[in-house]
Amino acid sequence: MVTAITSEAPREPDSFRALLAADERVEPRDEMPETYRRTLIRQIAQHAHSEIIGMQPEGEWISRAPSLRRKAILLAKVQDEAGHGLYLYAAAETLGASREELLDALHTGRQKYSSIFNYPTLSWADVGAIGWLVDGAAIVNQVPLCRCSFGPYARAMVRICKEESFHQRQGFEILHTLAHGTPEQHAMAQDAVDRWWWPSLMMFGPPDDASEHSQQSMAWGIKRFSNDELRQRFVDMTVPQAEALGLTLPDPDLRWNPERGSFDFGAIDFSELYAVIRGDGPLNRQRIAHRVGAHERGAWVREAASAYEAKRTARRAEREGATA
Amino acid sequence: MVTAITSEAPREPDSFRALLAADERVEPRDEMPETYRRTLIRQIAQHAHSEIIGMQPEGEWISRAPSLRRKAILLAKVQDEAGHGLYLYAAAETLGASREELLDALHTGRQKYSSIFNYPTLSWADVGAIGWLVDGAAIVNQVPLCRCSFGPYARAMVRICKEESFHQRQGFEILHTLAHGTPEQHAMAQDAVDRWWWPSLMMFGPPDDASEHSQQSMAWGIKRFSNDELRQRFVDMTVPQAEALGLTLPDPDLRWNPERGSFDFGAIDFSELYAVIRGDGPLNRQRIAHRVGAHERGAWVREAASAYEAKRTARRAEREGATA
Amino acid sequence: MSVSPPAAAMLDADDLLALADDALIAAQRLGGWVSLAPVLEEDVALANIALDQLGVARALLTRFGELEGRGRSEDDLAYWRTPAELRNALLVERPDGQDFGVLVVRLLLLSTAQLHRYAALRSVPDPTVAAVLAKAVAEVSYHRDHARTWLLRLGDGTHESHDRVQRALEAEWPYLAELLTPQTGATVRGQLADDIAAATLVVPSEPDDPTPYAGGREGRHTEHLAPLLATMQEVARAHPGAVW
Amino acid sequence: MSVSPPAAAMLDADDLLALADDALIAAQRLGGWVSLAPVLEEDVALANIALDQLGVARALLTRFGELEGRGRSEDDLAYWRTPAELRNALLVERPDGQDFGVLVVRLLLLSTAQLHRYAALRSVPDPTVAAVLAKAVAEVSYHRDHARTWLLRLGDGTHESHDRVQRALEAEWPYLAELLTPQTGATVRGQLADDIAAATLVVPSEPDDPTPYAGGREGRHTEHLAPLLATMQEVARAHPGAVW
Repeated sequence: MVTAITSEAPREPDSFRALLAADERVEPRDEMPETYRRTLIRQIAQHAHSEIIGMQPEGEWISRAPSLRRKAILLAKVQDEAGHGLYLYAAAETLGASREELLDALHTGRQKYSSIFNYPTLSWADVGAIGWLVDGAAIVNQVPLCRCSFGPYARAMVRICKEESFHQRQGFEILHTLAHGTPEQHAMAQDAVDRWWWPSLMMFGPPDDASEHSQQSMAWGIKRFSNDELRQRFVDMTVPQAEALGLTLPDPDLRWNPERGSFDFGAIDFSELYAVIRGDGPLNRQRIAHRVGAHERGAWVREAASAYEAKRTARRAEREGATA
Repeated sequence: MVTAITSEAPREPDSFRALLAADERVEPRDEMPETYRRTLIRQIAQHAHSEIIGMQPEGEWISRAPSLRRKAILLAKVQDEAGHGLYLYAAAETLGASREELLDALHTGRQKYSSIFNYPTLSWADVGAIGWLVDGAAIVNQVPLCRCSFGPYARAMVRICKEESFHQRQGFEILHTLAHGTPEQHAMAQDAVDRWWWPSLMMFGPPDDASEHSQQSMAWGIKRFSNDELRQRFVDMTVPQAEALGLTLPDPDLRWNPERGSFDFGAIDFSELYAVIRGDGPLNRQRIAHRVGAHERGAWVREAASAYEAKRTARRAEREGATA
Repeated sequence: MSVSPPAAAMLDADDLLALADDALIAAQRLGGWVSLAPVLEEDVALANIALDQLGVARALLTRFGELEGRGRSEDDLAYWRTPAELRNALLVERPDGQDFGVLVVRLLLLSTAQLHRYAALRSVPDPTVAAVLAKAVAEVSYHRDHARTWLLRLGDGTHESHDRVQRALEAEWPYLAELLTPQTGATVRGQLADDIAAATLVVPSEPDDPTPYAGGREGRHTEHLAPLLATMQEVARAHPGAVW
Repeated sequence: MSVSPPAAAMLDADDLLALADDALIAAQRLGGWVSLAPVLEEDVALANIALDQLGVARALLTRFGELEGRGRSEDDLAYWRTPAELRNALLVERPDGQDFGVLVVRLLLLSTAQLHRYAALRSVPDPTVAAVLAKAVAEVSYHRDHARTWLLRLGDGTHESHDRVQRALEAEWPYLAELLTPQTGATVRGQLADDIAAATLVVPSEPDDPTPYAGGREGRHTEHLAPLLATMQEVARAHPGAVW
């Protein structure tokens, strides 16, 4: 793949190069290299899939939220995720990929979603930890995408990032309440953070020296910072928040490095990341089965909607023909 | 139906009349009138259906039984009900009606089950009330059937009655524990008894003057006592038990009548019975849908079992052919 | 949209609780649909409707608690009552078996009944309740439009969808009566009859015996409410006195 | 039936609780099948198996409570622990989607593992535990026969049943490892391989990464355990301190 992209690079249209050079946005009607288009479709689709699969682990807790206020906040959050999915599929559609086709790629495993959703959501505190850590990591990843070279994607990200930072604050608030609640609630919060910390660090992808697609994406203005840069940014942002929560991050090597002006942290067990990414785990199967099940149970509804639309169009045409 | 039976009565075979006159058992190979056979099939099937539909309202509470001991007792009880279903379908099969055909009649609504199972089971105390009152009424109804003229049915009833009286005692014990527990438990027990008392009185069927099939069934030795006689027996048995429980039966007219040596009780609202019997209520639909759903989901399993049996038989025949 | 004219509006504590519990349990069932809708737009719409219902439930439960004067909060009322203490109509507690046709029919019946009930009660003397319901009228009017649009698509869509939604209508229709009052009944039934006809469907006949289709207002519920509440209350009840 | 030879039997409190919780959660799942089996005989058989598993769970929980010395009864342990405090293997907590093929496969894996574990532990010094397990060996041997008979029928039945039970086998197989010990592993896997071959099925390959298929022994469970316990504990927890 890397080779293919490199060998094609010289065939980039001049107009495309000029837009990139001026740091302006590429729009759907602009000329663009086929690999740029395909890379973007893959990335936007994976992002969209992550939003809709990400509804599941939290959605489970809508029914069990321990107060009505929290239930409302969680409902609104999961609704936002569905909305993000919509923006993103729409952005991918401007590149010529239909939502149907992308969903099919998700359902059949040809396209992936973020492997963070293949960890189980075991307690109410997980809803807080997902908001604080997972949405926190997502924001760090996504803020630079608001300046992505492809216009529709960049504009979708602006909207999404605003909502995500809201979600992150709500997650923090859930954990704060638990950490300052009963001893059982505190333990629940600490347990969730213990389980979600390392997976959230892995959300930034493999270390820079092992990252395949990064260079070309940088050149194309799709990616602005390296995986390790973003990961460091997330750690530096999150450690003080953990202190404010009164919770411990499960890394004995975590300490402030005054020379770097950053926190040092322990080595990440990337073998686990690769295992989860391979997507042959039970939760991966469960998430996809849930999605495919809902899609199949809804087939008759989608067929009815199309049939109704077709009838309506036919009737309108008939009426207009009659009055013409 | 009454007319049909009456008009056919004279054609009873002599051997059959002789057995009845001597109060001996009619066995499957004995000659018997077709209407006797059909009446018995209908009654045994309805009884069998009641056992298996009756698994549902209590089965719901196996998962939620509040102690492991109670969970075990309830599991054993519901298992007994499945066993009773088996004995009874087997008794009906001796009359030439296959289980498959009878189940189909249940699933399509051509045959009924006891309408008592169309009342909802709303709390743990209902498990006690069903054991005490519903199984209690069933025993009063069924003890005379142990002397029924048809041998296989009578023998099945002997076994069933023994187990039912065990169930009734367990139901009593559940209510006794609740009635002597916390105020909430006591209230739960009283509420259950309030809801189940009148329906259990209706289990004896319409009053004697409105009962269609009774006369012929009496003559045939299928029925030994009238509906009202059995109902009175149940009331006389149950009122002292209610006192022992410290619970109130919801009938202000209930009082000892020293002249009759029985308890007088209030008028029964049979219009409700008829409404429930008609079986167009939502719980009737739910019970049948549950049953049919399980049956349909199990179709591939039954097909596999038959296919396997057929293959095994074929292989055995082949082996025997080869060695012959 | 035409709604019943405001009349001498009466609302006692029982009515208030009934309205709150209808909305609460409807929100709970709708919340279970998120990530299971037939199209993504519908996940958004159903979450939105659930949020509206939940909002009304919270406001009315809070007000009920204040009027009751026993210091019960919205959460005390939602998480610490037993099934027999809830006052919702049976329609909203029934499981839908993840059948979108059942969902649509039930939402249409509920929102139409709520619309006219809320509209009639906008003029109650209690200013808090009046304000909540005035806002809610606009919301349930949207819910009703949404459900009606789907009823049209399903009723006048394919043969399969027509049959499925007609069956759902037959199953849910008997539960409508419990949501109606003498004041709203005729209007609600009239509007629904129009909607059903427009969707090329048939208004079901009334049940011979309406008894088993009602009882929630007196705390007599179906077997389905206890499991629903057990799920809803699970976390809260595992930590008595905790703040969330 | 050949079982592993008794050896230096070791059983600490954690092991005891793990065995008890496997049986407890298996019984809870099996209990949910009653009235849902494909034939009536199977309703009887499954209830019977559930009763056996429940019996072992009760006896071992009681013994664990005694040894622990904190005064916890079988019911305290069953009804008042949180999901993270349970020690059952993940296999038994997974929902079966009312699929009889899944039920059969899971029962075969569980009962074969239990059979050899129990047999090996009959000689533990604790006479109570030894007696419970000695009786349980006969019971799970019946469970295993029952499951194996069904595996044959389904594997060597129709094309559909063959495919369905093979799929179930693929899905459940990775969870087997958590039920095994160094002492029992080879025997259990050997017997299962024979059963699977006899049923014209194929032994699934091991997962590349076994991590997500285990964790119950350390209290790391799937998302399915909390709802299962919520249902099981609902009534008991609504009445703290009550006697039943």
